[in-house]
Amino acid sequence: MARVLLFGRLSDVAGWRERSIDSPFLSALRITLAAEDAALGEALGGKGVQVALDQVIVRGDAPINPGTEVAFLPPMSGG
Amino acid sequence: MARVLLFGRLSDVAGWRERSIDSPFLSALRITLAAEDAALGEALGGKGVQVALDQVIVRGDAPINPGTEVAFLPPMSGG
Amino acid sequence: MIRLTFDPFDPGALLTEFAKGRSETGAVATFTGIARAEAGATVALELEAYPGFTEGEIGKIAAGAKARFGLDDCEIVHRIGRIAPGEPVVFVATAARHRRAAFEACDFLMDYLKSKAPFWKKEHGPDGARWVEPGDQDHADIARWDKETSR
Amino acid sequence: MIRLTFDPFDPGALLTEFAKGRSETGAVATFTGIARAEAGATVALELEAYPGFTEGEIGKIAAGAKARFGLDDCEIVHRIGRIAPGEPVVFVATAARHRRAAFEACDFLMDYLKSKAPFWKKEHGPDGARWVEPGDQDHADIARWDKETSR
Repeated sequence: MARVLLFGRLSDVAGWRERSIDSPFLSALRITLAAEDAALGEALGGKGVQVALDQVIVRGDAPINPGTEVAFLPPMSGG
Repeated sequence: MARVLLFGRLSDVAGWRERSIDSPFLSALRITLAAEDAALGEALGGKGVQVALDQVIVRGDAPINPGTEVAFLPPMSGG
Repeated sequence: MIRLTFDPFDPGALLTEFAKGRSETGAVATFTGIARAEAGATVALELEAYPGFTEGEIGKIAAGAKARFGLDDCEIVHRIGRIAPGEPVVFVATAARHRRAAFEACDFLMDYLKSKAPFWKKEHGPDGARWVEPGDQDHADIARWDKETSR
Repeated sequence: MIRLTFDPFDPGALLTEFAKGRSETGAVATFTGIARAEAGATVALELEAYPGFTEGEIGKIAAGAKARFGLDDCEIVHRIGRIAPGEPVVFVATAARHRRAAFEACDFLMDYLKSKAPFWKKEHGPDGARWVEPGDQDHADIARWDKETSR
């Protein structure tokens, strides 16, 4: 199981901030989330949305080990 | 009588900071001070030394009314 | 030192501690950002951070600024959560031997914090809430530091 | 507010008061200048002011800075008399709606205070005392503000 975290407007779109989801790859996780909630699926693929695995930004697909923290980060606004 | 004030290195040269001296003009006051202490006379005419009468910078000669504060200001160093 | 806090803080108390016991630092610059009321248009500000990640990213920039400007030290404290108008949002302090370095590093860190730091900002107004993205002025401010190596 | 003081002061306490109750100010910048020990080369600093005249001249520059940078407020506190290494010498705080104005005004005021303000400075070292005049860096710093109207 991976810990999936949503930040900023993404959690407003989804209606949740944190869930445990089982998925072997980031690409598969995106498909699972979009199948369940089309609006969230679109928001996750939106301009400037980045993904961090265990707090490290990754680009493209990546395997997700059990216990990994997967964070979807919309464009950062600064403080 | 005018209150004569010396600042910075000028008071080190003269050995005093404040004195009451009777003089009708700034030019006459300079002559009086230089006659009494040649080193001070030279220092007062040195580069960048300004004079303020009642806290207003003046250039050239000026009359000195009784009770006027005459300040000799060497180049200001900033804080 | 980099710290995120849900609680209000007093920038003066932070400066008192930061400036203490520095017999070779000649210069301490600080910046305090305060939430503006915008004449009632903003009821509150809400800032979300990603705990751990946000401090880590700010820490990288702070380390870069220490090296780039030759700082003795720097400190960043940032409010998160819900912030009322008039409350401090961010405090940055820099210490250096000379004032130019202290000023420039403080200015640089604020430009980064205001435009690129990992926060997500929501403004609560009388007609509801909206998520904020960095403005054009923030982009222009941060771009200054790419063009010049020092001023 | 412009104040000269023979007594040590805490820049943090000044910032606490200055930042209070500002719901439309967004930005407070401060600078604290601290006497450096210079690894023992400076035993103490001695600053002489011309009471009344010094505050008046600083006040004129502060009023100019308020207008030029559109400040909400500014405050300047300056130590005079004998100052030990590690003790604050000068504190400048500026308040504005936006951070660029607050930073630039603080920087501008410090350049003026360090190079042209009516003080006379003596450095007491292990081998005696000497009067100090503004250095080349101070002249270069103050000259920046004649060339530009804003950065």
